[in-house]
Amino acid sequence: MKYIIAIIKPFKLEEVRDALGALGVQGITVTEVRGHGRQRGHTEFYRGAEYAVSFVPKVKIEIAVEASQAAKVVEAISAAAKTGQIGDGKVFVLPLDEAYRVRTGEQGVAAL
Amino acid sequence: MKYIIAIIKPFKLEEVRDALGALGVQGITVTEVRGHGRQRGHTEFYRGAEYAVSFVPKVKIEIAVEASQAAKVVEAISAAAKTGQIGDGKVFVLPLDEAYRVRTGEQGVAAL
Amino acid sequence: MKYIIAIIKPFKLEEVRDALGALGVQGITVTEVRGHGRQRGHTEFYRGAEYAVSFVPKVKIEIAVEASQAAKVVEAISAAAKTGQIGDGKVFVLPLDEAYRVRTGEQGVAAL
Amino acid sequence: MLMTSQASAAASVNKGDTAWMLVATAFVVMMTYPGLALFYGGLVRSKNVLSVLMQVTTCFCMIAILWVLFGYSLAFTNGTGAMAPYIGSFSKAFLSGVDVNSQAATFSKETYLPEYVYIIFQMTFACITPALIIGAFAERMKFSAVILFLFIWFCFSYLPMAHMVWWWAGPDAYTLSAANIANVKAAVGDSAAADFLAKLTAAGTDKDQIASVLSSYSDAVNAANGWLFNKGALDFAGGSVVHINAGVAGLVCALMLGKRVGLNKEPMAPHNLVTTLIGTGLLFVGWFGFNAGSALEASGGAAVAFLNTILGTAAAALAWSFGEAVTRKHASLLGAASGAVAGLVAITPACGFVGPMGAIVVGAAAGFICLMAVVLLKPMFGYDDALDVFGVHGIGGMVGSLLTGIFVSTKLGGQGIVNYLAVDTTTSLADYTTSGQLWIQAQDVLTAIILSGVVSFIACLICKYTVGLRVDEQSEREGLDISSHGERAFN
Amino acid sequence: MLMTSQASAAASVNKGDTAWMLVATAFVVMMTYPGLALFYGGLVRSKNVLSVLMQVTTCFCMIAILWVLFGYSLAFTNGTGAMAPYIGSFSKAFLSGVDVNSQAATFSKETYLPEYVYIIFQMTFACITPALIIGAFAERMKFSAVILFLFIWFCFSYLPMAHMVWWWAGPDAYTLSAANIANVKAAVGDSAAADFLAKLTAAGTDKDQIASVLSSYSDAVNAANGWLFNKGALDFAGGSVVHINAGVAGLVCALMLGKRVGLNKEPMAPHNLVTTLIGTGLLFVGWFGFNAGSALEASGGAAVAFLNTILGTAAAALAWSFGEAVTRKHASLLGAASGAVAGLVAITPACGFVGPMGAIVVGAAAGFICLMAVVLLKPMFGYDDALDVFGVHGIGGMVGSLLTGIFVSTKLGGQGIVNYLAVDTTTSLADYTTSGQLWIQAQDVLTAIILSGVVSFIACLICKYTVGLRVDEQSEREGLDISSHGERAFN
Amino acid sequence: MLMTSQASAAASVNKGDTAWMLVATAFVVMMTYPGLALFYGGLVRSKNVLSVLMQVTTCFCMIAILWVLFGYSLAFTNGTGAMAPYIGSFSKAFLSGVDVNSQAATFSKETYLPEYVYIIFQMTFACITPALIIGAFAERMKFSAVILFLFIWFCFSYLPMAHMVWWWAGPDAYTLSAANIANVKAAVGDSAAADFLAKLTAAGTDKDQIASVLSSYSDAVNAANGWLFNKGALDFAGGSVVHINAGVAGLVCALMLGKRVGLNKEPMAPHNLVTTLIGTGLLFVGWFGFNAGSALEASGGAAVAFLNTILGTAAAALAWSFGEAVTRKHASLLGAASGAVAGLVAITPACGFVGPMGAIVVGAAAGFICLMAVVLLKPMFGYDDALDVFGVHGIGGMVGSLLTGIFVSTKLGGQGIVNYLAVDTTTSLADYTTSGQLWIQAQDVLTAIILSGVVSFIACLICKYTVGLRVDEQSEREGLDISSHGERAFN
Ligand SMILES: Nc1ncnc2c1ncn2[C@@H]1O[C@H](COP(=O)(O)OP(=O)(O)O)[C@@H](O)[C@H]1O
Ligand SMILES: Nc1ncnc2c1ncn2[C@@H]1O[C@H](COP(=O)(O)OP(=O)(O)O)[C@@H](O)[C@H]1O
Ligand SMILES: Nc1ncnc2c1ncn2[C@@H]1O[C@H](COP(=O)(O)OP(=O)(O)O)[C@@H](O)[C@H]1O
Repeated sequence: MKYIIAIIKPFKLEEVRDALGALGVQGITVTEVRGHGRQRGHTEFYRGAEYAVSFVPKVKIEIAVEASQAAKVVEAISAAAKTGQIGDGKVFVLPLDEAYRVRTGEQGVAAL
Repeated sequence: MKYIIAIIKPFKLEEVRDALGALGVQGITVTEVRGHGRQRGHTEFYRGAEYAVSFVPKVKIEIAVEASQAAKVVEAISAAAKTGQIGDGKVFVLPLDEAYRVRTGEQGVAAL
Repeated sequence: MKYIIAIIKPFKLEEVRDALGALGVQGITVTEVRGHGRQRGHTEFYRGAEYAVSFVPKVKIEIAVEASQAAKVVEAISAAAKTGQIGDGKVFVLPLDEAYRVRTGEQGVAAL
Repeated sequence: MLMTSQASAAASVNKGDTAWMLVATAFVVMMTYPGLALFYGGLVRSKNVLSVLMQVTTCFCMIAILWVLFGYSLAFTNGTGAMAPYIGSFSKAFLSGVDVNSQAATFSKETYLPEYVYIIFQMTFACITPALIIGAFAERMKFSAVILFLFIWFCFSYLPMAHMVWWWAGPDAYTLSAANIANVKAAVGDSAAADFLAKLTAAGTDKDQIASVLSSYSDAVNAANGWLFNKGALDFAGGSVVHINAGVAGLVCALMLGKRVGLNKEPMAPHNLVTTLIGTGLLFVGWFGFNAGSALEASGGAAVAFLNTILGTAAAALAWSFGEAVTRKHASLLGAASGAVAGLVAITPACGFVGPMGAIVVGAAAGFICLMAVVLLKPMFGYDDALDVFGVHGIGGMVGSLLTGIFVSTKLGGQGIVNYLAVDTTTSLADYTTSGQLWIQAQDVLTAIILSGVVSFIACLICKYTVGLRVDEQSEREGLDISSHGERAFN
Repeated sequence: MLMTSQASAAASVNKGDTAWMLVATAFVVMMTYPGLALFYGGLVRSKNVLSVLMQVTTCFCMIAILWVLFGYSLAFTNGTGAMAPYIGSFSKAFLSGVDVNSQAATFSKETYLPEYVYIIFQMTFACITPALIIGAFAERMKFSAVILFLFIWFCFSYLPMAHMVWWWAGPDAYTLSAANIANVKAAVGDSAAADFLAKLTAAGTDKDQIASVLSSYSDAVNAANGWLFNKGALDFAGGSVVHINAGVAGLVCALMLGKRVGLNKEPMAPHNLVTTLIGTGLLFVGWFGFNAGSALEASGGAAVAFLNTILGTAAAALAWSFGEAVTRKHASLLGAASGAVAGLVAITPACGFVGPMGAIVVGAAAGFICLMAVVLLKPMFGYDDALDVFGVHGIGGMVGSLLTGIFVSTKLGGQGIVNYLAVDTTTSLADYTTSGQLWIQAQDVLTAIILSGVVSFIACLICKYTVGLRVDEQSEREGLDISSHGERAFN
Repeated sequence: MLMTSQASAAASVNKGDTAWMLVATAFVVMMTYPGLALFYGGLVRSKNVLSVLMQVTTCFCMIAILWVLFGYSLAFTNGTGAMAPYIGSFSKAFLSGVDVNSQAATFSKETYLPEYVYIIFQMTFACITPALIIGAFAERMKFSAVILFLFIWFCFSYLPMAHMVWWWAGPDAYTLSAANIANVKAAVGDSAAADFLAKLTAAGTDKDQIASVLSSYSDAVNAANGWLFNKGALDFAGGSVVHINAGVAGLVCALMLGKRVGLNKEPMAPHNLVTTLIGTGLLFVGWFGFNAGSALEASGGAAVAFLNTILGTAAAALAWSFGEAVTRKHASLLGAASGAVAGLVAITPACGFVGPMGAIVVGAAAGFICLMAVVLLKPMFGYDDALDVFGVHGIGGMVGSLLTGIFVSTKLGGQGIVNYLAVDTTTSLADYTTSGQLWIQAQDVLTAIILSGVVSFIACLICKYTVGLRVDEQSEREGLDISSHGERAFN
């Protein structure tokens, strides 16, 4: 099994979720994060103080999938999240040893 | 070592923490997340606009443990987080290569 | 490739980012989390109710790096995040199978 | 207050009074909305904040309408027969007979307000009182049950209490003379008026006979006054009518509803104390309208009520903070805010009667006692009065009502007691004794406790067996904002 | 209102009136700032909240300055020549000639306010009206375009509307007598004044001739009144001048700007409904100054306007909630708040004219109709009126303006219509018919729609071809707070 | 103001004045609470917001109590001996001798307020001034040190300043006549009063002798006036007493405490600018009570102060925004809000003295100069005045105080200067020169700077060596909400 972590632009979340839904992937966990990368932040000014804010709001998506599905999921995310502009984000694939569903106690692929 | 990621219902956090405490697991990192799965969200209505909100508030717990402890930890979380109703959540176990404690520079199992 | 997860004290974020910048690491994803460990929380009191709050605000940093760079990155984070006092945090290194850049479709190390 | 559409020639409306009372009314609106809504809203968990705001909003709107339909009439007109001391009549239902020239009496002879001013001022009291109860059953009661409960409670607990404590014929009604015929008629009816005047003429210059006529006339006027008003109960701006009344209702609701799911297991800390602070501030400011407005005139009397309101509040906030600092090592903002509200509550019945130093004592006492009530009583009896309506309003109201009976004494710097039931209302009551007045105050307090307790209990039962009292556990966990109102506060 | 620096001897200023109007002015300031700013601010997404607050702030400040430079003069002085019924003159530009002793007429004979009081009271109306429009183009308009648009719209839509509906010579101007010479001169000019007085003297005791002189004098006075005022249009506190005017401007802006990026694709739920509730509450409280202040006196008339404001609001909030409960199963807080504002809008033109029961009907109607407008009209025509300025203020204003024509009738409990254009302004108009008055109200409504529509359209075009209307997509996505103002609300 | 329990027969209290002053008082309460608390609260980091709110709350409560214990008496009674021009006496400590019939003088002859009204109005000034200082030492000072510092500063800097600038005998005191004996006695004492009256009688009709008696009588009355009042310093509502006084205290505290941990390293952006906006709005509205209330009457004079307050604020907000737009490319909301407060501060001493156009100039100047002070001064001298108390209140107060001396001139549209120290207080001062008045204003400013500087320095030292000034670094990092008050704002 694989654990896929994707960092995307916030306003692309709904499209990505729909794309994953189309693939039959239902389980997703979403976190609001801030990202630092090539995309530049902005400058903020509060009375006397000026701050260069280098972090940009992003959304992190986590999805545990069967290893065989991983490529398709990565592709679906990439396609849906793409605007072609800097800051579109990353998709990371990590190995996943085991998965459990709390409610039923199911294990492995059945738990996803 | 293993890196355990669990997604649970927010009101179960205290019980899960107590269960882990009982096992001697002290180190936990907690994030507020939103989840999408079998558990359905709800519909919100703001004047003219109606939104189907498909994400449900969840809590994500991350715990790095000795590989040998992993099973016990998973079990403790599962037991404590269980309500038997849809949306109880998942536990994922990932391989963990290395761990460091910043304060002391300790490494590996000693750092957990 | 490696996926590095570090839990640090919030006010150390800027210093850690600078340290990583100095190493040439640009891509970082940051999440606000709450941690439970040796560092004790505090007690809060709201009218009749007293709560022992055992979670402390922390910042989680995630960085995907080339395997060869991992050690340097861990060291840089450790050095920058250290205050020497309890609660300084942890650095975890996980294996990373694959990485993609959404905008360009680049893959592997090139995508980091 | 006596209302008379045909005020006597001598009656005059001062635009300064009218200006002040218009503003006082707006201030009391601000207390409820947004003041109280925010004070309560900040104290619940974020998933329930809109439900609290919505309950306050709906309560305010519903009561405002009911007030003009029949509420004002039942509270502030003469009742009929044996019920007269307890409730008014429907004679001004739909505000019939009231127009822009109608006048309402104040506490001063020949000083009137436009009746519409008095109607709106009292309306705001009627609106805030039921809204106070919402804090007790917050986070778990069905919205339909909230509406039904508040409707019943308003009709059967608020209106009678207001009538019993505040309704009287007004000072000019006590002047038996042909020139004052309009007021006399309004007070005792047309035929009795003619009768009394005839007797007075017949009495000629015989002092004893005159005294006897005047005394039987006073009795006739008093017959339709509120029961507790006639007893001499002192409640300047609503210690028993508003706060004890609401506080006891809150306690009964908390007991009938049971505890919130997860209480003492999950953290239930206030979701936003800044919101609560905004509410506290607006309550404080609005309360000047509530308390100093209850003087019904722009006068030195209003100013002393205002001053006492500041002092009572300040002393209570400091007392609560001090209590916390001693027992918990920290003085918290929530503590100071709670103390401020406790002080405002306690000074409410007292503000026009006590002196500044008395106000400081009343406030300090309320601060300490309410802190103890909140910290000790709730765990001891195990009820879940979510936002401490009983602990702050119920207990605070009792402290204030009883201490009013003590600190009204001119020996303690108080303003003394005016005998409103006499022909000459400028004299202060000769036979004041602290113990006597305390007993009168206690009767006032007990009446509120019993009436509100019984009405609340029955109203809860009615809700339980009709629309149901509580939402189901799943809805409570999800939060009432989404489950009952389909929206979230923060996005 | 007639302004006369040299008020006649009989004229008197009552400090009670002054006190009330000072407070009413402060209340209307509070409606805009922070009331409206918060009401709107809570409804946008968190990345745009500061931009809304900043637009309201800048609008308020700019208009306040423009008001003393020329706005007040153009709205509230006699104009010249054929334009007189439509716009005033620059005679009081820079408030020249006004000092602390200058007086402004009210609706009652020989009752005046310090002119500075009238200036600040009307200033607050001028400030809030353009600010209302901000809700329509929120989240996407360039800051420079906002400023330019509001500047143009204020000059060419607000000022003429205020003049046409509210400007008249004041009651004392209609008294043709030597004793009242100052007012007569102010109304018709020095030489005409002498002329009319001479004719009156010449008429001797001949009733017909006197009547003819008085009638031609009235005509002369009326010649400089606002066009719609002379028609008898009823707009107590600004149904057409304020709400329809702003609502139509909002609609035009929404159409000209186009939809927000992501509309109907991304969730655009209000970022903080507690903020919106605070705004609603402060709008509600402030509106008492707006509506009851428009009586210009601390009187029973102000009190009935106050009462009607509460009742209209309450009825509308309940109606909207009821509508939602029926159609969506949930009554939401945002619904109740929207209903409350719709009720406030609709009762604005009506509050001094209708009776309490009429106010409840006006409010309930506004609650239902505005709910339908917001839910049905917007999707039907596909414009993106972000915060429903047209749906609530435009439609609500129309409902209120038209229903005022019906419920003003004394048969329906209304206050009846006073004939201000006659010598004796205490008489009510004999020839009132519902259909006749409705037609007058309709003309008032149509005038506002056409004037504001045309001015807004042209103003948008001017902005488009000078500073540009919209920010670029990237800035809109990032949020106007950062892209236009360089700051974030929450850190 | 002269207080006289036994006011002369001619003295009259107008209920319109009373109504206005009651409301003005409530408004000033609202400025502090919740206004200032929110303004400051939104600007700190979220971990310190409750500490700021708690400091403001406790400050308000403590000073309110101190005010009735001795504060009012020390500020607003005649002092004794050589100290008389600098501080009052304890003669009204515990408000002894004041009752609901006591009266306080205004600026108009024979026009009085109930003394309780004057006490509460001035109380609110005393409460807000120390609270302003809190912004300077926010986020790092020990709670116990805050309380101790504010206590000392209130006693030794606020009370003398208020006495020196505002205390005088009132206009009626200058009328030497048997009919006015009560006022004469109150002003110069019983025996001197008899003496002067005897001399006046002795003078008969000899004009020179009369003039000489009157002049020596005036001198006797003036002897107990405040030092700066006698000089003719103009401070309508508290430029030096309130703002410079507080601003300088803030600067001293910032210097004594040192910088916050992490300053210029970690981001310290305001945690919630919407909260700050709410505070700004409530400050703005409340300030009308502060400024227009300082007229002490509901009059055209109050209205012009009100108007000037709006204009000064608007001009300053626009000026600050414009300055930011030019230097930083963005006009920010925080900038506009800061400008608004700077304008409010600067117009405070000026509002009753300048004309509308003068107000715009004063506001615009304050907007620009305070922006520069905040952006340039702080980095230049390196002190950490966390919320710019010195930059906005100190500098803004100086700008306003000095410009008042210029724009009071009738040649610049100002109201001119009244000679209150003469028998006929309706005459304006003949010998006004801009440079002369500027020098008087400068003395006023310098007095505030020196007095507050010295007192603050000593008070800080006392705190340092008793309870300690700062919390430890760990507590500061954790945030004062938890470390000092045991609670968190947001859950
Ligand atoms: N090596 C990395 N490790 C973790 N997160 C990363 C890494 N590189 C980029 N990110 C995340 O992806 C986001 C987008 O990256 P950025 O470099 O701005 O754009 P792009 O991927 O289009 O070049 C960043 O804001 C950050 O959150
Ligand atoms: N494959 C997955 N990858 C990541 N998170 C998941 C996955 N499946 C479920 N989750 C998380 O677990 C939560 C519970 O899952 P859900 O399907 O609603 O209930 P259940 O586990 O009881 O069937 C989801 O809200 C989501 O946060
Ligand atoms: N085993 C673990 N798994 C996940 N997170 C951990 C673990 N141990 C510690 N942490 C995180 O690291 C933070 C610091 O740990 P703590 O034990 O308080 O201090 P220290 O590392 O200095 O001993 C914790 O608050 C928690 O967020």
